[in-house]
Amino acid sequence: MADRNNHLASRGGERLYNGIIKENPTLVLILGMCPTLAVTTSAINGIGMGLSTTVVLLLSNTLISMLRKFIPDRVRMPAYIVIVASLVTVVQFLLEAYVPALYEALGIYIPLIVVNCIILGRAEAYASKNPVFPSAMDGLGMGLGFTCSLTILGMIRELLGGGTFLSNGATAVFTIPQSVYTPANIFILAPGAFIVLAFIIAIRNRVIRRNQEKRSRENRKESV
Amino acid sequence: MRKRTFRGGIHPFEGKELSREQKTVMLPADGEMVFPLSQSIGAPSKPVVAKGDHVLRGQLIAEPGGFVSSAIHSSVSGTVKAIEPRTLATGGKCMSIVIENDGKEEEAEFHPASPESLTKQEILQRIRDGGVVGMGGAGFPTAVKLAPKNPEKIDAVIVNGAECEPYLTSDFRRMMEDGEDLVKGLQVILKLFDNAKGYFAIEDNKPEAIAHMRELTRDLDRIEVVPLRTKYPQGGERTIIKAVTGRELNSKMLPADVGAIVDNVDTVYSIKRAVLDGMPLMERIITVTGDGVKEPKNLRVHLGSSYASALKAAGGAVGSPEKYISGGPMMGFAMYSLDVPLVKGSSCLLVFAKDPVSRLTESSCINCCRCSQGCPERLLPARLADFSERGDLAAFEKLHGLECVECGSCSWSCPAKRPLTQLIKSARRRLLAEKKKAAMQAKAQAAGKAGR
Amino acid sequence: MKLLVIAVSAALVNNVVLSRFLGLCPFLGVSKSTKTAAGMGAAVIAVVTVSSAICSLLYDFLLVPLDLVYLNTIVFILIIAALVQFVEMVLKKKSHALYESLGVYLPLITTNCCVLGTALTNVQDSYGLAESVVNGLGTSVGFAIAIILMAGIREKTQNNDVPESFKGMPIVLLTAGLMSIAFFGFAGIM
Amino acid sequence: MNNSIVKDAMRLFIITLISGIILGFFYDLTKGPIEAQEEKTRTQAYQTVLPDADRFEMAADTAYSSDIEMQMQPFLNRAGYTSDSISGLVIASKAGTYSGVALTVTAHDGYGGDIQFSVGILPDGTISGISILSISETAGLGMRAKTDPSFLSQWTGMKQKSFDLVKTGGDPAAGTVDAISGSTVTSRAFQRGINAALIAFENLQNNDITTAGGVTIG
Amino acid sequence: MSGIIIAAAVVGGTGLALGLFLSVMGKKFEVPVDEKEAKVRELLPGNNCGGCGFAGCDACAKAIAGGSAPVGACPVGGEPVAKQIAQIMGSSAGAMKRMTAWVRCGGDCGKAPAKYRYSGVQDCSVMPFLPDGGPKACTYGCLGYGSCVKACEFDAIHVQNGVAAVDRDKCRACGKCVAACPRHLISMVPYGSQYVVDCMSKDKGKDTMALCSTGCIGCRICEKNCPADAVHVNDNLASIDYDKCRNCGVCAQKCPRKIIAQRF
Amino acid sequence: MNEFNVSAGPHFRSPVTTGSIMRDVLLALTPAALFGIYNFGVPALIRIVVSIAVCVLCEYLFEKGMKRPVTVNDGSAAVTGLLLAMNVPSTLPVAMLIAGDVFAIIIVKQLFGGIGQNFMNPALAARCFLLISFPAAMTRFVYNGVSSATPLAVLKPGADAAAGTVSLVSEFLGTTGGTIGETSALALLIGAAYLLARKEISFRIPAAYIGTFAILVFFLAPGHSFDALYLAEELCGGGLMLGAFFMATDYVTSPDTPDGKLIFGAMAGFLTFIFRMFGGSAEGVSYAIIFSNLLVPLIERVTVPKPFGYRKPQKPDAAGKEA
Ligand SMILES: Cc1cc2nc3c(=O)[nH]c(=O)nc-3n(C[C@H](O)[C@H](O)[C@H](O)COP(=O)(O)O)c2cc1C
Ligand SMILES: Cc1cc2nc3c(=O)[nH]c(=O)nc-3n(C[C@H](O)[C@H](O)[C@H](O)COP(=O)(O)O)c2cc1C
Ligand SMILES: Cc1cc2nc3c(=O)[nH]c(=O)nc-3n(C[C@H](O)[C@H](O)[C@H](O)COP(=O)(O)O)c2cc1C
Ligand SMILES: Cc1cc2nc3c(=O)[nH]c(=O)nc-3n(C[C@H](O)[C@H](O)[C@H](O)CO)c2cc1C
Ligand code: SF4
Ligand code: SF4
Ligand code: SF4
Ligand code: SF4
Ligand code: FES
Repeated sequence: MADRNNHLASRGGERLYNGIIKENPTLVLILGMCPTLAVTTSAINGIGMGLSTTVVLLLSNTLISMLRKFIPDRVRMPAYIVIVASLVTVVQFLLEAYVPALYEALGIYIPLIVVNCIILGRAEAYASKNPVFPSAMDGLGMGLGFTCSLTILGMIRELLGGGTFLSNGATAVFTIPQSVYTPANIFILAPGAFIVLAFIIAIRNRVIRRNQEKRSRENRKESV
Repeated sequence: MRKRTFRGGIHPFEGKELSREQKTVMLPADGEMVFPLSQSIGAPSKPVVAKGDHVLRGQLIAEPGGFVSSAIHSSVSGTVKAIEPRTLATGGKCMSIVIENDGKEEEAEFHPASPESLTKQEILQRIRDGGVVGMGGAGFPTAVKLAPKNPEKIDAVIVNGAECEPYLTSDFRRMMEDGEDLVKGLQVILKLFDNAKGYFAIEDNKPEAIAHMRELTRDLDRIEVVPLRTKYPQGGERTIIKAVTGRELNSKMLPADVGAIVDNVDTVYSIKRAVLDGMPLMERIITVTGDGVKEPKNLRVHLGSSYASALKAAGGAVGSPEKYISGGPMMGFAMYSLDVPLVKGSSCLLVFAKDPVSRLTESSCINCCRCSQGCPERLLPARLADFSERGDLAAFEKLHGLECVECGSCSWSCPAKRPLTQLIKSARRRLLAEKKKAAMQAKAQAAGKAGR
Repeated sequence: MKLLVIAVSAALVNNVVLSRFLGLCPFLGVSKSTKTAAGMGAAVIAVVTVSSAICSLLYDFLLVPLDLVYLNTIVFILIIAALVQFVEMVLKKKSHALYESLGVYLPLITTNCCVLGTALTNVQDSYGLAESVVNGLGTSVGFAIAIILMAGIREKTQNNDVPESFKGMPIVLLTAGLMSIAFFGFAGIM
Repeated sequence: MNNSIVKDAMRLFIITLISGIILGFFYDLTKGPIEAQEEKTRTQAYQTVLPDADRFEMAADTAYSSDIEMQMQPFLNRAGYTSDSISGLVIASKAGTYSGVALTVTAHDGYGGDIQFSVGILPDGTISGISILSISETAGLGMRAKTDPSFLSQWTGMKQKSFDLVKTGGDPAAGTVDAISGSTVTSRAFQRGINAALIAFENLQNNDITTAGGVTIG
Repeated sequence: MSGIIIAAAVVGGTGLALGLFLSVMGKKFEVPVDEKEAKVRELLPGNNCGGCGFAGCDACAKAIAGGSAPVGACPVGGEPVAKQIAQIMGSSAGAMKRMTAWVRCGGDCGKAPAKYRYSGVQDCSVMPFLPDGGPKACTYGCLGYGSCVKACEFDAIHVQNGVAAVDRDKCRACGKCVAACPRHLISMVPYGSQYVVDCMSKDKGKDTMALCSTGCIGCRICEKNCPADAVHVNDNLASIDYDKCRNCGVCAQKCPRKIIAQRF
Repeated sequence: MNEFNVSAGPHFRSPVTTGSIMRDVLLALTPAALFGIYNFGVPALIRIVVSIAVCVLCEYLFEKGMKRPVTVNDGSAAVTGLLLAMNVPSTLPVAMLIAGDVFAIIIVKQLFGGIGQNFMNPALAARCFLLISFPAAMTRFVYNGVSSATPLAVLKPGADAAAGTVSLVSEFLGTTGGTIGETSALALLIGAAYLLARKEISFRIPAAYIGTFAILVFFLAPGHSFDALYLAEELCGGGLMLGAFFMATDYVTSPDTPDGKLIFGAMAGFLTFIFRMFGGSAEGVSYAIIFSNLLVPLIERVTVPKPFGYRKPQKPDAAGKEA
């Protein structure tokens, strides 16, 4: 029993690692680009979007995994879409009722979580074939990976384009004075989103390659 | 008067003044003479002598190996030393007849004829027997070229005196020194084409030659001298036809398709000699020039002599030159050895003391379009070279890469110093080889099917 | 006139991809060659225009009367998914040529934000049927323009000496960024 | 064969049915809070533009509550403000006495579409505050109208028949206000919208408008 | 409460209608699909994201099944999916022996000189059009400009000291380099083979000696000594028949030119 | 091995190099740059020097860092630097200008592979980057110590009449407000004439560009159709001359076919007309050119010239088949 729990836990951990680092949906799989680029004008927005998506992912993966035997193959796409769309709508209600500021900021991208490729992608690729717990962890991992990327992206764009750090629109953790740095608007506009994301992915590529080279160098040394 | 020309082209440094005033001198034959069996397009010639045979100057030593092929004659008297592969100026090896020159210059018997007495058939036969091939470049057997399917449709016989390659002066010298023979040669050709006019097409950087040829043809109404704008590659077959007749042709067509025949000056001279004097092709003019040569000269050489002997006759090299080129600087090929024979198509030995090309560094294409502006074929060399580099032969063909005449204008023009011509040439050759292979396979398949 | 303004605005001024950030996944993923890009563009034009019309009708004549506008997301996405699947099936069966050139892109479209996004903006901006269709058409033409231009540039730059870490997606994103700068020229056109 | 079709369809139906139920349930659940939220934002806006008032009411006459836009548009059009409309009127009172109005203005000539804001006007025509309800200008440009308070605060406390826009060196007390640099379009939308509100205010003053609570303008 | 019921009715109704509609239409417009393709398609995630560069999962499956895309084409499915697909795809190819590419030339810069200094396009593919087929004196040997290196997608072949050499462990035997080499120097040998004749020169022994200090001179010593009758000399060149070779190494010991040697 | 060098033909090359071309372009830009310095004083000089220096330095550092051949000697980075400086107001804070230079060289040019491989004009992309990033600073024009509207802002349809008036003569000479290098049509035309005479640029792009723009303005300018004076003012105003002769003609980012050049020029002219007449700002040249840059791959694809002697691919005639 303990063994089984251990196994489950390690599998869950592996799923988390997979989602956040190894197959980070934004940086590696290049999925769900629309919300990624659209809402990350500030770190707070990024976190909000990321967490909303995470909730949906977690629940949709769980539900779909639970229902995987029930859902007929031929209509599985519509079925998944219905489930995801319902979850999204519920999240939308909740945000509107309890976090209206975020609801305003995320705008049309909340309903668009439905078509976020990550969600349906994970549903098909993982949840529809795996038991509930790993599926949930997979959703959570992917969601957190998504959240991390969005937060970083939002932070950089906010800093470069608005001169603030973790601002919620009115107050910020700190603000660079205009006399020191004039924010370059472009970074909170569309071109800046593309450019900053390009650099983040490039840096990640570089780090990963460096690591791989180092590892293979070590391997070679060992084998000699 | 507006000079006739074509669109595109370039204006490279001419370098002709080095040798243009040098009267041709005879280079005496000495040592062993080498006669490669492939001196023209088409099948290799078949030797008719064997090792140890004694041969006379002007004696047939190899006969045509097929319809498109040519006869080869010894240019000296002596003994056949060997029939073995020898390196050519182009670098490859070729089966060759090696004759030890006995220095006696014993001549075979030649049979002169008067133009009136000959029929068309006899003229062509004499050209064929004389081993005449195109001496302006590709070396196409002249007798074949002069027997198109529709001789009555030919209305322009163009003597190519453009000599657009920089440094070369052999055609100029030929026109200045043997103008009368050239007129006679052209008249012989015109006998073959009843509806044709003859043209001497000469670039306007050779005004003396234009004036001289005008003088000689003043009273002949079937012959006209056409001055051309000086521009490389004005002397290319397609470009000269365009300049003289205004007609364009592509790589899939022959000049005869647009009613034209083009022959090099030296070829026309050889035709005269073969038809009227009964002398086969044994000699030609070659320019030995360049800043690496002590005394640039125009030499009348026995075919089969070596490039080394020609260089020696021009006073030898200055210091140790870096580059030796057979032909002009644009289309000639660099050599790695001078112990190679002069053949019917050899027009020039160009020696550069310094090789600027090897010091160039290539950089990225800046899309300046100088290459396409210079291209006489109106191609897009930059893109073609790109396809070549990527090995994308399909795209290469789609953008008309096969139309390239490998003239080198694009490489010359390129400010980024990209080796465009080399890339295009290699892709073109690869593509042609592939097509040939495919055609042969198709043929074999068809044959196999028929057999079954 | 108003329709023209809507169309131009949707296609160029507020280009779906480059300034409204919708439909990015196919824009980045299926723009390797102009041929596939053109196919994708055409497929999106067809689906977005038709689904705009259907969703607009449904909204005005079903959801609004029943006071169920909050169900728009789920209803729209169901309609779109079914529409796409249906069109695909029909094409596959009836016209193989058309399926090869258009149909293969259809499955990609369900999860293309640009379709649902357009349907939702149509109701958000309270467009009627005609306006919705025109907006859908403009939006999708804008998508097609963007993806075809992107594919052209990608084909041209595919052999560039891009730094190793920027190979692949980063350089595509940079291209998109520069394209989006260029589209700013249309900003403010009325 | 047909059986399986029906089975598939039935299962899909069950899923959608349950979804529908859940959605309806959550809608009911959150309807209250959402409305409360909306109400709260609205009163907050009124509160910011009319800080002294303690009560906000609609006019009793529907012509001045739900149909206010139709009522006011002719006046605005006559004055040349065709791209603005007055889409809401709230009458404020303090301790039962009339203490100003809050007008909701929709400016249709913003850079990124409609801009909605409410303008608080004291009974003597002084502008007591402006608060943005919805805006979709370009971040960093037109959006500075919202993020940079110094722009809208130019109007607060000013009493003028109308305001003009200048690039720099404006003096609100003399009826000129500075535009946001680089965002003339947005600035003009606000300036014209506020002028429109002042025109509407003038016209309201001439009518006897009363709220259910008995507060009367004028 | 009635709100909930209406909502449920509308959504459920839509779902029911669409479900029936799609199921019926699916039957009506059914088209047969390629079995392998269907199996591959089954394994793909199916979210049609286009991340693979194809127009959706169907197109990707088609490409994989048709062999024009690698089994790992789908970035979403990642490794696990790739493995499963490989099983499907490999069911026919599984029995094959592992091969590796091998460059049959040992004439590196120190052993086989050049006949001239060359400048121009640095690629083997243009060499056939240069004087005597390129600067290397031996007209059979490796030119060292690395057309094969450019062709290899797996970074498995590199030019070292003027001659290309394959990294056996990286090579996937795709054959791209074989096709790229204008001198036809690269051939496929069994992964386990230890002895290879590193020469392709058909020149006579005397000529080869003049051009290269290691090339095969066709002396037949290996042929005579091979206990398995695996080495034969044809056209002045020794070649090993790998079906017969037992990796005993006698030929390598005896070769006077050391052109047969233990390479692994 | 002997001492001979071997290479494929041709065995000599034209003396023109990338560097010599870029030097010609720099020379051709000199009159307008000098006039800009005369017009706007030391601040303009500082910006020109800084911009060139930063561009060259960026190129050098990047190429060193990436272990690539250093190409600063070819002068293309200097051209970019000079053109960018000429495209900003003399009041632009130097730090912003530097940001623009870095953007131009690193992001637009080097990340795409360096010279010859960028698909968008680096100087113009950087100018648009600055326009979007720092709209206020990029549109603050000071002339003779007073902040003033550019001629184009005055000419823009719907502009306030109070903004001022335009004098064609001062526009032509360049004694007006504007960016450092754009004001003097005369100085730009002198440089353009030099480039055309040296055959460094082809007339096609500028002719198609200016021609299309002029025709559209003459016939369709809102409120000013058939107004020759207005047309002349529009032609001399803003960056049109600078753009048409020096920036739309950038080899790298314009089509490589003769017909393509015409289409490209016409497209840029059309877009300039649209942006100037109906757009959000008075100027439109920069956006018009970089948008046209996006179209280049498609234009190049459809305008491949017919080769010499081209015949429609029919059944090849009998003679052709043999050959
Ligand atoms: C296979 C082949 C067949 C040819 N047949 C004829 C021909 O029948 N008539 C003719 O006038 N030229 C013929 N030519 C000659 C070419 O058109 C051309 O004159 C020759 O290649 C020399 O060209 P160049 O010296 O410009 O390179 C033929 C060439 C080739 C390669
Ligand atoms: C680019 C190019 C340039 C040429 N220049 C000359 C030239 O200057 N003079 C010449 O006689 N032939 C020149 N030729 C060869 C001619 O095309 C043509 O083959 C020749 O004039 C035919 O005569 P022939 O068969 O007597 O050699 C050139 C060929 C090419 C492809
Ligand atoms: C991408 C972009 C977004 C813009 N957004 C706004 C905006 O939100 N509000 C605005 O007034 N001007 C905006 N502008 C600027 C206008 O186009 C126009 O240049 C400006 O309003 C003129 O004002 P100025 O005279 O203060 O420079 C934007 C410009 C661009 C390029
Ligand atoms: C005629 C000509 C025009 C040029 N125009 C520009 C230009 O507008 N902007 C620029 O950054 N570089 C320009 N350059 C320099 C260079 O070509 C440019 O930086 C390339 O885009 C770099 O790859 C020009 C060069 C030439 C020869
Ligand atoms: S070598 Fe070929 S491509 Fe180059 S200019 Fe000559 S014909 Fe044109
Ligand atoms: S001449 Fe050279 S740089 Fe110019 S376009 Fe051609 S290849 Fe490119
Ligand atoms: S190209 Fe293929 S066969 Fe050749 S080395 Fe690389 S992986 Fe092996
Ligand atoms: S093996 Fe062939 S392709 Fe590879 S470097 Fe040698 S010659 Fe070139
Ligand atoms: S998230 Fe918008 S298309 Fe994928």
